[in-house]
Amino acid sequence: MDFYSFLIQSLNALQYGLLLFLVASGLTLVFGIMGIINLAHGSFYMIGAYLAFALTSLTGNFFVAILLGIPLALAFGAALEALLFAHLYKRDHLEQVLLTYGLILIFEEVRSLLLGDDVHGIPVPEIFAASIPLNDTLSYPVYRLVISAVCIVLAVGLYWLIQRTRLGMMIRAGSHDRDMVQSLGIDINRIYRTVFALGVALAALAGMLAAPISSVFPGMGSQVLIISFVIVVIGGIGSVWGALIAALIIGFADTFGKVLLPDFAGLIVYLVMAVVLLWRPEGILKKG
Amino acid sequence: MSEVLLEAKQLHTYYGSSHILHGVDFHINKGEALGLMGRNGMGKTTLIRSMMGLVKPRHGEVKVRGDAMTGAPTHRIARQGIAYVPEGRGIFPNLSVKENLLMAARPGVDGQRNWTFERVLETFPRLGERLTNGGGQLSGGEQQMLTIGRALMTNPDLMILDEATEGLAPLIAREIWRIVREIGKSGIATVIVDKNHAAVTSITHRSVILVKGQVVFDGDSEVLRNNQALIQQHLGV
Amino acid sequence: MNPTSQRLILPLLLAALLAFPSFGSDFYVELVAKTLVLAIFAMSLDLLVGFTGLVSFGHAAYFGIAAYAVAMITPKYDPASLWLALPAAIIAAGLAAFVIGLFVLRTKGIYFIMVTLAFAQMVFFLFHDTNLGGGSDGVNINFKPDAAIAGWAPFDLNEPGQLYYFIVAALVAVYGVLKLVLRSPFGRVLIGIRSNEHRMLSLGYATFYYKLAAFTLAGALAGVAGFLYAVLSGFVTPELLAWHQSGNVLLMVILGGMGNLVGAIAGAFAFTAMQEAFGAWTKHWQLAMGLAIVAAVLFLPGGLSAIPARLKRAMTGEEK
Amino acid sequence: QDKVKVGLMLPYTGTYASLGNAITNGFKQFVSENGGKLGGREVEYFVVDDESDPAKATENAKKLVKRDNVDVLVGTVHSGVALAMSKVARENKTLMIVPNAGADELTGPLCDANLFRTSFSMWQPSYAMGKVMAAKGHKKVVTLTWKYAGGQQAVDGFKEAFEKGGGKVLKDMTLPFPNVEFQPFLTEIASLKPDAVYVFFAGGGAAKFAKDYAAAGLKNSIPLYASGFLTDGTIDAMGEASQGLLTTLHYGDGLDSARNNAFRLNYAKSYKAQPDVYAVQGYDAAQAFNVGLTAVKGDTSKRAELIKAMETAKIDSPRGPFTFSKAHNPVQNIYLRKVEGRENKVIDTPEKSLADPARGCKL
Amino acid sequence: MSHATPQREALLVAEKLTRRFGGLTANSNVNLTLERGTLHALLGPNGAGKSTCINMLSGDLPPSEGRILLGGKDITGLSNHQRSRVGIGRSYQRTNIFPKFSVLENCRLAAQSRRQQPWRIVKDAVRDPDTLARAHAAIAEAGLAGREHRIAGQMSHGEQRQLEIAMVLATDAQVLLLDEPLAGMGSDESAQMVELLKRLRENRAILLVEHDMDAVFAVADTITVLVNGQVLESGDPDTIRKSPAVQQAYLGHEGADHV
Ligand SMILES: Nc1ncnc2c1ncn2[C@@H]1O[C@H](COP(=O)(O)OP(=O)(O)OP(=O)(O)O)[C@@H](O)[C@H]1O
Ligand SMILES: Nc1ncnc2c1ncn2[C@@H]1O[C@H](COP(=O)(O)OP(=O)(O)OP(=O)(O)O)[C@@H](O)[C@H]1O
Ligand SMILES: [Mg+2]
Ligand SMILES: [Mg+2]
Repeated sequence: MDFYSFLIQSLNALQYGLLLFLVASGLTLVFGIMGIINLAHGSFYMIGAYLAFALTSLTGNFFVAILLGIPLALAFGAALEALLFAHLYKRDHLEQVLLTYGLILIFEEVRSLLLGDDVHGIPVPEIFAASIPLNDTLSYPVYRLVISAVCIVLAVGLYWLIQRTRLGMMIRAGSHDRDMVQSLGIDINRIYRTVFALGVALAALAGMLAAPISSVFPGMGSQVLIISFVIVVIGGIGSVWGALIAALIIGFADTFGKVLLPDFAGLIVYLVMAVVLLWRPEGILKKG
Repeated sequence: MSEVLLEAKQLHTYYGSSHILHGVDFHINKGEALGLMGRNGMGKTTLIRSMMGLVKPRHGEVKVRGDAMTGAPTHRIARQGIAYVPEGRGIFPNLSVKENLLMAARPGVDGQRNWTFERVLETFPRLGERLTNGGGQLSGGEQQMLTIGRALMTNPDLMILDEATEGLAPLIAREIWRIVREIGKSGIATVIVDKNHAAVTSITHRSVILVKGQVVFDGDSEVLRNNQALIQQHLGV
Repeated sequence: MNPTSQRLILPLLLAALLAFPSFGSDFYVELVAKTLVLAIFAMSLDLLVGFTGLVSFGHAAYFGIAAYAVAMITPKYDPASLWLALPAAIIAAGLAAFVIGLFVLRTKGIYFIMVTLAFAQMVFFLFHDTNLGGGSDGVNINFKPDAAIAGWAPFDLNEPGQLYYFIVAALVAVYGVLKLVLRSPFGRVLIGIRSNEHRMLSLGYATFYYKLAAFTLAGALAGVAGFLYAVLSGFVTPELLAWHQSGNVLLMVILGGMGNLVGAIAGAFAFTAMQEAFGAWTKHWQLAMGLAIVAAVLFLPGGLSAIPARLKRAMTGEEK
Repeated sequence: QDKVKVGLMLPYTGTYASLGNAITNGFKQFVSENGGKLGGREVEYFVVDDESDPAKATENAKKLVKRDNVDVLVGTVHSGVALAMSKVARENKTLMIVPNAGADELTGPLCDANLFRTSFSMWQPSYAMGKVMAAKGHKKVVTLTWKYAGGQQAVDGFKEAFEKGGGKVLKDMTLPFPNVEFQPFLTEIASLKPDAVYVFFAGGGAAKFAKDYAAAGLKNSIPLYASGFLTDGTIDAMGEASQGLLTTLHYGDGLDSARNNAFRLNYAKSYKAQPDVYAVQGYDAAQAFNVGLTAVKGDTSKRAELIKAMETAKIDSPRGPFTFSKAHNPVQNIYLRKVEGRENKVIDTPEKSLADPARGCKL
Repeated sequence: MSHATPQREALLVAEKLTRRFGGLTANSNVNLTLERGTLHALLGPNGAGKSTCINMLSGDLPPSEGRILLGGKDITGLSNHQRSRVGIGRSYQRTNIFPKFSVLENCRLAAQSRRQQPWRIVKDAVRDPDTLARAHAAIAEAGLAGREHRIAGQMSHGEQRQLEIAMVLATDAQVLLLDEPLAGMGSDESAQMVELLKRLRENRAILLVEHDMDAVFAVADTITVLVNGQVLESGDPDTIRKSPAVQQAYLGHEGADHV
């Protein structure tokens, strides 16, 4: 690999890593902080993408679709929490696994009933449709850069929310001892509802933003599910920076794995995870 | 002065099928210091948890400032100016000392902000030295200070201290008693559960003794302190 | 379930299983056989999840490795000997669990869940992306293993009826082994580890070795299931080791109620029954199944095995 | 006479759900055009969702074969599932018709008297594409596909013809199925600077690939060719990126024949949707079975005659008439199509009546 | 307070134990000798490093420096379960039990750890008379007789503290490291516990961390006072009680009563 293509591949890896972080960001909240093992996270991503598709076809404008989609996703998340998850906090964590597995099935089928099983696309919004030429044959889509920028903003925002705000402290406290938080006069239920809704909205937002480049198709949720978990765990559960670093590591491992060791490309991500966790059994950055 | 802050009437509480509280009547007035005593397993903690809404009593009534709040969510009860320092501490190990304190900060019911972060650190200088440590990394006694400090951050009108001096060095324990007394003087009511009867009876106005989920004594602490037979019988010394 | 009612119900269930082939059609006999295989698989996982507190999200790896062992040991145009293939499959699975266990048991909690997943995925891709076992298309096992010992065949696995009873026998054997293990001092230690591993350490138990032994045993028992599955279906694909498979068996265990062997069996039955019933009923069976699962979680805390206790409570009129 | 039992084992959930539905629709359309009957008998359907999961394939197939005792097993989309199904069918001597799965083996080493395919073999469209690209004068080509049997076979077929035509493959690239992060490969392509690129992708991944290819600026500098699945059912999702793409397949939307026009009209009426190649394959599965069944007057016990009739039949498909090869794979035209608007317009027929070589088949 | 002992054999010796947590030195150069037949109390303000010291002796924490000898043998490298097997038992300051098990099972597991036979999987664990007897004895000694079948997690705080002690007893350790065993216990139970400690020390070496001074002065043969991780003073109870340094750092002024 010559230096120039190495450089471009690194750029690809960086960008892919950031995209993965975008998908995993909602999971950092819901799984990493609240401790809910949410297998339906991928479905929220899928729902976001389909929302973007449905709303874009309805309104004709991608940005309007996002502006409408976010409150919808928030409301959806809050409703789910109130109806289902709120009843499970005191139960064994594994029962959440069962619940969210059921939800995956429901969401996929409902999607199929409402919107069919076709593959759809959303055009990249006009103003970001350009590409930046890199060499004589290759150019780099501006929209991908926009997504990267959003990722970085999100990472900073999440870090700030979790580590620097009182809300973040309450969430973390609640994941450890709900009764105690309540005894301090804090309505943990409302906080959890908010945070869960936020997590759903983040996943959906990731789906919406990714829709123009990844297209919208059945099963897109399950593709990102496992990798999101991998990222949150490698990074160290509860750590936003950890997740970001992990996403970048996976981005690089995957990108260069595909090019250099195509026969083992599928294995590499998991090899990386195993190695990282054996080296640091609590992830790259521990809690905190 | 004799406005009732927190009141329980004929409380019956069960854990599953075991009947723990058998019709307990209990109240605490504004500004009052009250000792709640009894041997291990007599139901002191259960009474407190029932009043805080952490367990649902099967019969009976809980009133806060005269309003019925039986079975109300804990945070609503706490928001009426009641701070609870549970036995076994309940610090958040995944939060730093500073975060443990800050997350609880809240003005009191009347909007008073007597207890600030700075004042808590003044009261417990040891905590100031360990601000960035995780709560789980503190020594046992430091954790105890942290929970008390955290409760004070909510600027309560009533502090419930369940075994607050457990694991504290004599000097610090004395310091805690001093603070409790001071808290009392500043108008905050206190319910104190502690095995050190001498200390409890000497700083409280009133004492309540529970035996097997029933109130067997409710009266002046002075009286109790001077009645060694009663202490012997119900608390065993 | 309390011990006395179990003592009553279990023989009844076993009798029902034994009698079933006389009533059910071929197809259902085979379906029940498959479910029993999954039940063995689920019980082996329950040893880890329900009793030792080790939530493995990669248990399908050992199931699949055993299945592949059968496929590889079976010559293309001849049957393999049962007495070679069965131990080989169990040992392959147990050995894989032992080696993987050496690594994964260094982590805890959610990290453990994910590292077991990682190793299982590696095994999956090993079979999926290389030509080790026919790649992504899988391999056919053209002949079921031959039970003959020196020319004398006690039974014939090609006979669906006999294969069925062979599987029932395996189920009983695995159940028996697990029961023995769980009531032995060794089993008590596992249960203690689930409750409070740190205290077990300070009481003087080298918990790592206990966990490793449990992990290996669970892998080997999953190997029994994998072996039976391969024999029953005659077709082995990498999908057998995919994370969905690990997920499904975990769901069976949770649905049945963790830490209860009969629960694991019930979970396997409930899971296949739902798939069958809803699949036959509507094209949108996954919707029905999803709703059923959500309802089960909300209204059946503790899973299926908690039902008897709940019934009893309801009858004696006691509230929680 | 009893109803004839048709077992449909197709994906109704998951990534391939829309394909399964289209095949089902096509099949049922023929039956209703035929007066609701096949071979003069009423039809009863037995439907199983195979979820495109090979691990469940054997059991699902047994459900239809053993539980429901179907007279014909129709399925499926996923090649791995179809291979497992064919094993069950062979063991139980059940007639089976494959309405999509293109795995070469089905009409190669695993061919069987009872097994017919009304779709294609992987080899067919890709072989034709190899010829087309060689003819266009491309000398150096890079291939890219998912690493699974289907993709591999497509690339092999392509190479066979392309190298025969004097071309050279610079590099074969694969990525794990169903991974859709193509960026590193696009970079690799840009640095290799081939004359053209040949790919095999389908479904959601196909749409994303075409979009990424265009967005990377490669579409204008290095022409992209593919097997027709790239642009079947995905044109909408690709948007602008689809325009002008050249693919080869045994069907094209704009195939202008009376037969096809009638078929499309009917389909649109019944299902309020445009038919695609999958619908055609399902339709032809019903047609082929009808031919056999009619020949024996609905008496399925005369299996040998039924098969004989199918083997010698000329199926009047919307794609143009085809016959079955010795190995029971369609001998059919392969069209070169170009995406224009929302259609795969047929612009040429590079292979007329192309038969799969059926390597390894002993029929 | 001193009492006659047949042999004063040094069982556990800690030499220059040091433990650092980042910038904090929780123990520095702590020397301790635990003799069979004596009870050695370790006192100090909160955060002085007493639990840290116990953690190093029990193997829960590796020391940064220093070594630990048991009966003359260096055991610094042994992990916590290995130390338990060679006869060092400990209780925890924060209750550390099996909350879902019965009191009996808690103690039975502790007793079983002395006779681990993991390979004998056909044996029924609860039918081992030896182990059972030891468990019952420990329960009785800790004052929990009659409550064998209570679920540990459903007992009151004080009862759980008693169970904590019962479990150490069931392991039949030669060296007992007790981290605030009296905390949370009522006066009755405390008094019983003091009696128990007196009995236990007959043929064992005990290290006791405790803030209950009445109890400490009632049973301790030797006292070491730790402040900021360093040994401030060490000696017999009378010397310690009278030491101005100790009074200032830890005890406060005697006679200030309890308040
Ligand atoms: N979660 C629970 N489930 C079942 N029983 C419980 C539970 N918690 C406490 N109990 C029982 O209720 C009784 C009263 O317990 P409680 O904790 O109120 O006692 P206490 O007076 O606070 O004792 P202590 O001084 O030891 O803290 C005890 O017998 C105890 O075993
Ligand atoms: N894991 C840790 N990481 C960082 N600091 C720690 C850790 N464990 C203990 N410390 C600190 O070391 C000091 C000594 O703690 P230790 O628990 O030994 O005190 P102690 O003497 O037992 O006090 P107490 O009487 O309050 O239980 C404390 O300041 C504590 O905050
Ligand atoms: Mg209590
Ligand atoms: Mg301590």
